[in-house]
Amino acid sequence: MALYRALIELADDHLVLGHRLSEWCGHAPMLEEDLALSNFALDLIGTARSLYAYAAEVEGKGRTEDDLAYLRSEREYLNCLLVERPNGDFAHTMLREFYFATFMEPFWQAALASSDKVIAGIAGKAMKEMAYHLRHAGEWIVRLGDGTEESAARMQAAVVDLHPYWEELFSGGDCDVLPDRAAIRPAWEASVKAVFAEANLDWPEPVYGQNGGRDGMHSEVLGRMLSDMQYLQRAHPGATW
Amino acid sequence: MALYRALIELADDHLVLGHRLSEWCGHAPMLEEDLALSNFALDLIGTARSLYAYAAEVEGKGRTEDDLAYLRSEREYLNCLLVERPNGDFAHTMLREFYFATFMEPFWQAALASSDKVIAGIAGKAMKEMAYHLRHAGEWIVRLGDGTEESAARMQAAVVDLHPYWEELFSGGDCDVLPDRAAIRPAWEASVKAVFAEANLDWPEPVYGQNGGRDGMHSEVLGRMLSDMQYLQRAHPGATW
Amino acid sequence: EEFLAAFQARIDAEEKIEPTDPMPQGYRRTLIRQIGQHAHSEIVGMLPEGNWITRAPSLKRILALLAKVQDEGGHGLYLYSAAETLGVTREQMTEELHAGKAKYSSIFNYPALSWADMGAIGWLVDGAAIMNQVALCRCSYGPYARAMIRVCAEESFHQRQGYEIMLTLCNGTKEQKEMAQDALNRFWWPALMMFGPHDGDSAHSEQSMKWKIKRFSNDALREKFINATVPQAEFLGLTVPDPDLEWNEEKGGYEHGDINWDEFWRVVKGDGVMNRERVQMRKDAWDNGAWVREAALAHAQKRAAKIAAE
Amino acid sequence: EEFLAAFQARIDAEEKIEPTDPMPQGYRRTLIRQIGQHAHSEIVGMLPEGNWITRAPSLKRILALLAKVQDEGGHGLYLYSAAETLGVTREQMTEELHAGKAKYSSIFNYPALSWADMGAIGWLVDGAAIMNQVALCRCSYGPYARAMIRVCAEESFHQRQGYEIMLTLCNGTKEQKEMAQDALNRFWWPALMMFGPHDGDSAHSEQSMKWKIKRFSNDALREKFINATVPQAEFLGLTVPDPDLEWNEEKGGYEHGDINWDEFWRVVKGDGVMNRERVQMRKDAWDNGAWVREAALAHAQKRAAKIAAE
Repeated sequence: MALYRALIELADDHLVLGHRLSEWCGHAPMLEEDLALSNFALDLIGTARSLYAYAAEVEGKGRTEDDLAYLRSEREYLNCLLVERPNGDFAHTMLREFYFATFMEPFWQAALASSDKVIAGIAGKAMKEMAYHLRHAGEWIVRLGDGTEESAARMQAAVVDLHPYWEELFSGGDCDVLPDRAAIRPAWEASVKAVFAEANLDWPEPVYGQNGGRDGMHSEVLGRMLSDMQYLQRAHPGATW
Repeated sequence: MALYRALIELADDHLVLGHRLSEWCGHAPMLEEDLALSNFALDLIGTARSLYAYAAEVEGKGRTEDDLAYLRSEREYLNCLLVERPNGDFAHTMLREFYFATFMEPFWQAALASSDKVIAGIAGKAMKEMAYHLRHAGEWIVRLGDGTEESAARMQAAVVDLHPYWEELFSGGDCDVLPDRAAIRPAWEASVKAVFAEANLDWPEPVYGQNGGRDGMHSEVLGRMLSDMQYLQRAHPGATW
Repeated sequence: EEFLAAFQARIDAEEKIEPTDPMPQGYRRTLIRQIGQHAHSEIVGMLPEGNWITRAPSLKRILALLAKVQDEGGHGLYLYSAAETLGVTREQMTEELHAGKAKYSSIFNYPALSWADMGAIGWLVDGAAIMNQVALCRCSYGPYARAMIRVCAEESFHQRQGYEIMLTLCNGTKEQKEMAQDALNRFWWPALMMFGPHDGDSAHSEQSMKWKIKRFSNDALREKFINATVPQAEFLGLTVPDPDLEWNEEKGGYEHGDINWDEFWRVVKGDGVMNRERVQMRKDAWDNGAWVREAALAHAQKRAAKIAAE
Repeated sequence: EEFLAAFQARIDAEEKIEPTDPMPQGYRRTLIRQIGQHAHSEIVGMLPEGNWITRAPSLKRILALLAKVQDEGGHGLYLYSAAETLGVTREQMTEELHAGKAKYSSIFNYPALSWADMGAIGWLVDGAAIMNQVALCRCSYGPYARAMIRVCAEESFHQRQGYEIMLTLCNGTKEQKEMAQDALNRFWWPALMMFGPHDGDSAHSEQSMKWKIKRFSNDALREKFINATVPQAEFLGLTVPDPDLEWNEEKGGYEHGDINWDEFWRVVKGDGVMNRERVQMRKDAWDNGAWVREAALAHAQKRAAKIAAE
């Protein structure tokens, strides 16, 4: 079950983050970003779907991808806390995406070599998507960090607000056929700091890293997200959509 | 079924408005208003409960008050659109309450004389509560309308924003044992305009009155409110809480 | 006079008018208004469906709906670009939308109240839009016609997707089928109104037909839509909410009941259930995003200055 | 010196100290800090439960929860008033809370993740609070003691209500019972931490005991709580998440396992899951309400001026 658990962690990360991004739909600062943010959401939820489908197969109890997404409670969701953070302003959203993609891109890169062919297959597609997210979000970090006084202040505020949440990316269930998450950390820190330097952003002093997501211990925002997302499935048990 | 329907309309008005007010909990401009707003919510949801209980009895199909509140869909909710309007700022919330209470207070007053003893009983309690809501909200209308420049502007903006929604208060199912809603309109307009005069607020030009609530045709905000409210009941069908 | 005649001759010869070609002021104005409205409709049209993305009932449906709404944003982009070839900026058009001066399709002032509306909007609203848009693929203004060709291909995919949602609901539980019927009840008449007033009452129609901005009359397109859609409703096992709907053997098409034009004009003029909220949402998005757009501009300038200095 | 001795004599004689009585600076400061913290705890404590009011699963539960949260607001009011008798304003105390200078009970930095938490918070958190508060009813400072008497009556009602929620869940479906066990698992240790550090590590304890601001030691109250609560958990059929918990026949009470004081201090210092959000929410409410408070003041002044002019 180590593989099942690791797949669920990853799938939940992708679904929750994709859901957050989809909340932007129609509300972005410019039309181009409406398209980019829905693109991000599409990629993430698409990957989540593949991961849930594979998790369901690995579990072997006849559950479907939708059962896993729609019929687990908040306490059964294993996403890290970073991805459930509210959208905040555009700076917060882009930073959250940047942190996530800076982790996932090398993760999938490494997963290409997995002995598990399904995982290698998912990785091939996801890696390219994450490289795009990383580039697009990274460009915004620089633009906003080195834009106007207001945008620099907002970008730096986002950095401070999300500082307790990035460490948890490197935690989670080990399993043979998936890359070691902790091993990615040095490269992650180096990449992030390089972009911060370009963006004139300060890397804050260390703080206590919030975690608990991998044990289903979330903050209060996830429950509301799930009640929204799962409502129809819950209101019509067993229906096909 | 005219009585059942009329009771549901009233119950939905009270529950939805009470739910909106309960969203303020812990977020009011001062502690005293946190208490006042939860008081309003308590009164309204309390009355809703009595009305649902009686509606369930009148219907005679063995449904309970909670079945009526938690297991009807958005399209089955018959509240007027005014009560589902989002809280907006404190001026919007107080004006919505003021409009509602200025209608309900004389309504319950008239219902005291109902030949239906259950209704007369509900009216006796509700009338006093509404008189308090009316007074408290009315005082805020005056305070904000005749306070600072900012508060006057916000209060007037609330008046404009809610202008399409008050007329629907006077619509809804007729039935023998409940007061005629339309008959209350002249007194309502006179009371509201008197308070507006004291508050230096302008009564806007007539606009097309939005309605449809009594036919279950709502705006998009009610669905989200219900998915939040009903989630647990929907997720655990048949459980007792 | 001479110029107008020469222009009309080009139109009559089915030549495409291109951005740098001379054109009458009225032609330009009409197109700017129409393409702008069309672009705004795509953008505002993202909102009712956007309202259900986070509540879509399966992963597959989330993805399909997201992709659809994204396509609408893309259509908005092509269309703003087409309008810009006529000498108006996207910013100007956006401001007119926010000021309530520019219109958009009235259908988006109706609320999306249930999941079935995602079906009905795709099936009926996109279906009606396609009728108009297919005709516009042959519009005399080149950039508009070309934008429409791209749009049409995607729209017909959306329409099938919407119909498939309806089909799934109609094959589902009793509640699901009721949801589907209810959505049809609410969207049928507004969809018919999408074609605009009857030909006799349509303000700009005649000149637009002459200029081949418009190629079919409102009523003709509406009938075509009805004839295509009624059998689809029957296949779903749903009832079209028009007691006067009747097959007319002679003309080989349906006769429909009276359209409530009071409602149509009321909603056009701003008094639909959702008009205020739709415009407010767009305005809020724009205003809340101002600092982002300013930062992007400031950064680009800094960058250009740096490159110039090197 | 003489004054301090005389003051201590009054305390020892169980006389109540009243606002206008002379009192040592340290006594005043300690009380201001403690009553302020206590008031803030009531106010911040509204938030985790407020998070579930709109999702409470029956009308009866909505009403009970609303009433409970309202009571907490009321307690906050009494307590701020009691603190104000010592020469500090509610505004000052509020600003200290928002600046992160004033503390509040750490328990409210844990999230309320399920409906069962509404049970666990009432049962355990209010239960632990009562242990402290009953003792405070005999506190040497009159206004605080009297506020506590009012508070205690309501708190014990809340505690019973919370227990009743747990009981309903434990008699319910398998999922409901799991929800209850999970809530107990998450709130047990934080509830034990509510009594503060072990007696040996408690900074202000000794002087507070002497001044009869505090009447029982942290550990004594904690044990009393455990002894009262463990049988209640057994009655519910739930397992207290402490493998080292053991009945000690000799002392007639339970021995408990080690408390994670690192976690305690971390959360006290601001690094619990919800610290940032709790304070931010209070700050936002305060800031967003500034215009309302200003308007109320401006209106009152206008009114007073009008009356004076008449």
